[in-house]
Amino acid sequence: MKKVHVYVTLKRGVLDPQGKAIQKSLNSLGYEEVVEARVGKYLELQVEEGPNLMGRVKEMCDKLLANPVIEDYSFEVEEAIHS
Amino acid sequence: MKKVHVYVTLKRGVLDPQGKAIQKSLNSLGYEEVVEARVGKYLELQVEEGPNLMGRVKEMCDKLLANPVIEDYSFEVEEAIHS
Amino acid sequence: MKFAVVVFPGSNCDRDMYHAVKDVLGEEAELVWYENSNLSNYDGILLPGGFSYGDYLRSGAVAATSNVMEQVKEHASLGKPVLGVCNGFQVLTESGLLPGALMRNKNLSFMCHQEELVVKNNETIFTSSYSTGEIIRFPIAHGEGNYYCDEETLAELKNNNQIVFTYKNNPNGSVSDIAGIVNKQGNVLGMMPHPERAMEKLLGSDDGLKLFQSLINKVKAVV
Amino acid sequence: MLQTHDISPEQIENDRLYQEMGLTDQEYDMIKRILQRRPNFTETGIFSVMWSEHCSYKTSKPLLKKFPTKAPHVLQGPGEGAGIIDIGDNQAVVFKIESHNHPSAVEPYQGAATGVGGIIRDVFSMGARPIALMNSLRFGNLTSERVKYLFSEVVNGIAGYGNCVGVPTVGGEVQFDDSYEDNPLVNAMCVGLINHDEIQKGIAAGVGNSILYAGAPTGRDGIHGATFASDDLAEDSAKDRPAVQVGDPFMEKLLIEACLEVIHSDALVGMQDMGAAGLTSSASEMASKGGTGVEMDLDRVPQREQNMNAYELMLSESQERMLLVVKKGREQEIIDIFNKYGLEAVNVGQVVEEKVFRIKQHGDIQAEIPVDALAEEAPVYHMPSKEANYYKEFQNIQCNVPVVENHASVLKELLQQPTIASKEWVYDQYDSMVQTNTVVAPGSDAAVIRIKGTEKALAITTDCNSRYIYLDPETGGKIAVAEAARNLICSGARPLGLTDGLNFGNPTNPEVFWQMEKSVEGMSEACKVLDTPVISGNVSLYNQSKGKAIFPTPIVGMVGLHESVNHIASSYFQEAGDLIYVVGE
Ligand SMILES: Nc1ncnc2c1ncn2[C@@H]1O[C@H](COP(=O)(O)OP(=O)(O)O)[C@@H](O)[C@H]1O
Repeated sequence: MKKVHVYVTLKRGVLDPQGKAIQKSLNSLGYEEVVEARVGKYLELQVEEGPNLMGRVKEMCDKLLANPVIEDYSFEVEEAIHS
Repeated sequence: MKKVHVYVTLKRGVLDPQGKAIQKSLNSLGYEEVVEARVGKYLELQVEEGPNLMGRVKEMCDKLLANPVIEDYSFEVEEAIHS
Repeated sequence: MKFAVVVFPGSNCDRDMYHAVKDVLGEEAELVWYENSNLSNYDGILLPGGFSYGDYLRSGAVAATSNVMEQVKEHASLGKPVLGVCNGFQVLTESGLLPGALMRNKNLSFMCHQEELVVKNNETIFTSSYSTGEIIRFPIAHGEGNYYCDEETLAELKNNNQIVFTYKNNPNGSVSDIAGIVNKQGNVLGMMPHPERAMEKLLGSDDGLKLFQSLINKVKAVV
Repeated sequence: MLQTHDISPEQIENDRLYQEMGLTDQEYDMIKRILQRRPNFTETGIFSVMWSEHCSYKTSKPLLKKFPTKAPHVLQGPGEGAGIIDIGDNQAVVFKIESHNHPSAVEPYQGAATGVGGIIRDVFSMGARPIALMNSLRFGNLTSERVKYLFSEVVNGIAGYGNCVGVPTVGGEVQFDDSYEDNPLVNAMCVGLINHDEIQKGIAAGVGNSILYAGAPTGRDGIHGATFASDDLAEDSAKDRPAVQVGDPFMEKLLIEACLEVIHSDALVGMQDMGAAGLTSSASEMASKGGTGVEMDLDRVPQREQNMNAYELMLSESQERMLLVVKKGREQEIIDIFNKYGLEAVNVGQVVEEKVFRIKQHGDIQAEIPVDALAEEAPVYHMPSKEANYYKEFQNIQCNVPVVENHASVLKELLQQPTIASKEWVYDQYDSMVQTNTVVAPGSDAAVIRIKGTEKALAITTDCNSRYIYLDPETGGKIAVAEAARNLICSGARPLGLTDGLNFGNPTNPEVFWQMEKSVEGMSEACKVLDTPVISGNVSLYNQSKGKAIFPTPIVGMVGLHESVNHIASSYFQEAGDLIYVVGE
């Protein structure tokens, strides 16, 4: 069993009102040092081992997990702690 | 300037309907090897350097970025590429 | 004219769409469950609003990967009409039948009320009964209706006259006030506002009648 | 996992562990007498939830008896998932209100969302299609950050759930007062439409019939009984056992469609949702109503987490679950319908003749309790009642009529009060139009929903001015009912009946109990005069904020009938030149 971490973020240039709202809230809570916040998705997948893991995860991202019109993604594979 | 990555995940045991739906849909796309998916939030903060960065980010998580009743969080600090 | 209203798990405006074409307009219509469906015998396909698959991950994303969408693409490629409303629009962009993407409303809230729209293009099979520039009132009800596309795509939409409806007072932050677009061929329309909720004066507006009537007249003229 | 098996019945008695589950010494003794032995850990938990106020109404029952509940047009009064009123042409309207106050104070989004989910299940478990939602909300003043957060997240949660399941939220009310500072009120009401011949009841009839579990698997959600302070009782620390349930509106939407398809099968005998106290209350109540017993095997219950023990499975409040009784041999027909919607449905037990509630796991009997002891024979308390001191004081206050000098500025000040100001920010976030029946959307005195295929429409309102009730519970109670009726009449409808959401402080405080008693008497009186019987309701007690009880808040949710859609009136000025009349005293 492998654990895969997938990070999906909005493309640079795409407005992120949610990030903006979070930045403002942090500022008004007194965390003035936060000059930007961007919000994305974080997915943890438990994947059974098999051939071409990396390639298949990439496919999953392209087909479903990220929308290429507005999003970028990256991922990393980790040995699951309990296998 | 520092870049901080914050990961907010649902606590173990908390129902994750989104994760379940994503797992099912990956399975039905032919990625049967995915046995679990859990969805969380990923935030990228640009933070001006100052004293006690780690402590302050932890506070931001406790106060705003995560709801301790159902969520856990972790974060890491990186040198921003363009500072 | 015979419509298929495709029902995904979580669709919730399916019966409203059915009511609009069947009960209000008296056309033939069927609710078609997304699995094991055969869409080849219908004149028009309606993708209703709602929350297919709970809108988990991204609105419309999971529905866009389902098998029935292959048939919708096939139907569209034959030049037959496809209308996606709200979640249906999101399914159309996610599946690549229409360009762009629908993002969270700029105020981050779901919003539901009547909006005024401008008919930008009355030369489509969906809008021939309106006049260009006509102001109509449709309800909106969405949390992710903020239409986004890059500059290049926008220029293309404009050049090809693909922008069909715009908002008079842009409620959600959409690029160029876009409320609805067609594909290049003009037979696939996606829009966030709900024409099927604007079919009876009793409920506040019947400006949606002309949209379906345009379509029905067109199809009947061909048959 | 809780190591409950290590806790012996002797230990429960000697260490009075039952108290931590909310049972008194007397109640524990009653249980011993009923079982003629000491209850084990699971059984103690089962009794504690069934004898809680939430399930047994042990302190409010004597008061609820005062409500008029019968009328020729009432098809189903209090007692089932929701009440039912005839509206002619073989149609009926089903409705109920429910509170989710305490969960919303902890996790406002999920608390409010699951409140909406629960009340919708109460309605479709009767066989009705949910056609409208309302909500009644109370918060502290909008000056504190915490209150603003609670307010916006509660509204978000209601929107998140209601919009996704596709039931329009057509109205409600919001008021702000310090007495709700730490204890917001979140009451949700659902209205459904049904044909007479489709009415289902939560009943386990027919010895040998199967018990089907349908919907979401069970997790360790909302197991309140397990709040042991002592660490050695738990393997995992408490933080891993979320007391808050998370809702899945997508699953609920599928459940609605599946259950409304299932009711057309004559293989179905009874159906009930698993609400508070989940599997325990649904199964035992169905058996009690059926005059039967049930036997369930927990090994067959779908489980979301590993190593769940009987106590956890029986007390879990996981959402989006239903329990069905199905004719023996015809289970597969029903299972197939759920499967079509991608839902799990599993045979978990059967109806037995012996009136027993028998729970097995891993081949052992984990609980064996006479069914009626759980549902019908729960203790009932007549609490002492004492006229509140403040009431006497207020009676002696001199009336003071304020002198208004600048009417315009006073009006503006009033309109700035959050309680009076426009609630558009709230209701714009709700899909109030899905199902295309909403004739009068939020923003008017009552919402109006037409009934497709007929000339009829339904008007719905929720009302309660808790300040009036605080000042004079009896008169205030009358006013609450009368206001609701007026709101319906203004829209052109004839009031049919109501559901009530009784939200009060700690009933062991005689002054609080007096507030309950008097307001129920006032409401009952008004119900009789107006011929609007109470057909369902909900009780939420122990609502305290900063050690003080909230204002007594018995919310009235009333439904009325328009015989013709041509007789619907909205509360706006329509056209310049129209005349304005003031009617009444
Ligand atoms: N929580 C809510 N959910 C939906 N609609 C609401 C809510 N609160 C208020 N509204 C709507 O806002 C309008 C005004 O509410 P309110 O100020 O309570 O009016 P009134 O005092 O006339 O009862 C009503 O139409 C009501 O249905």
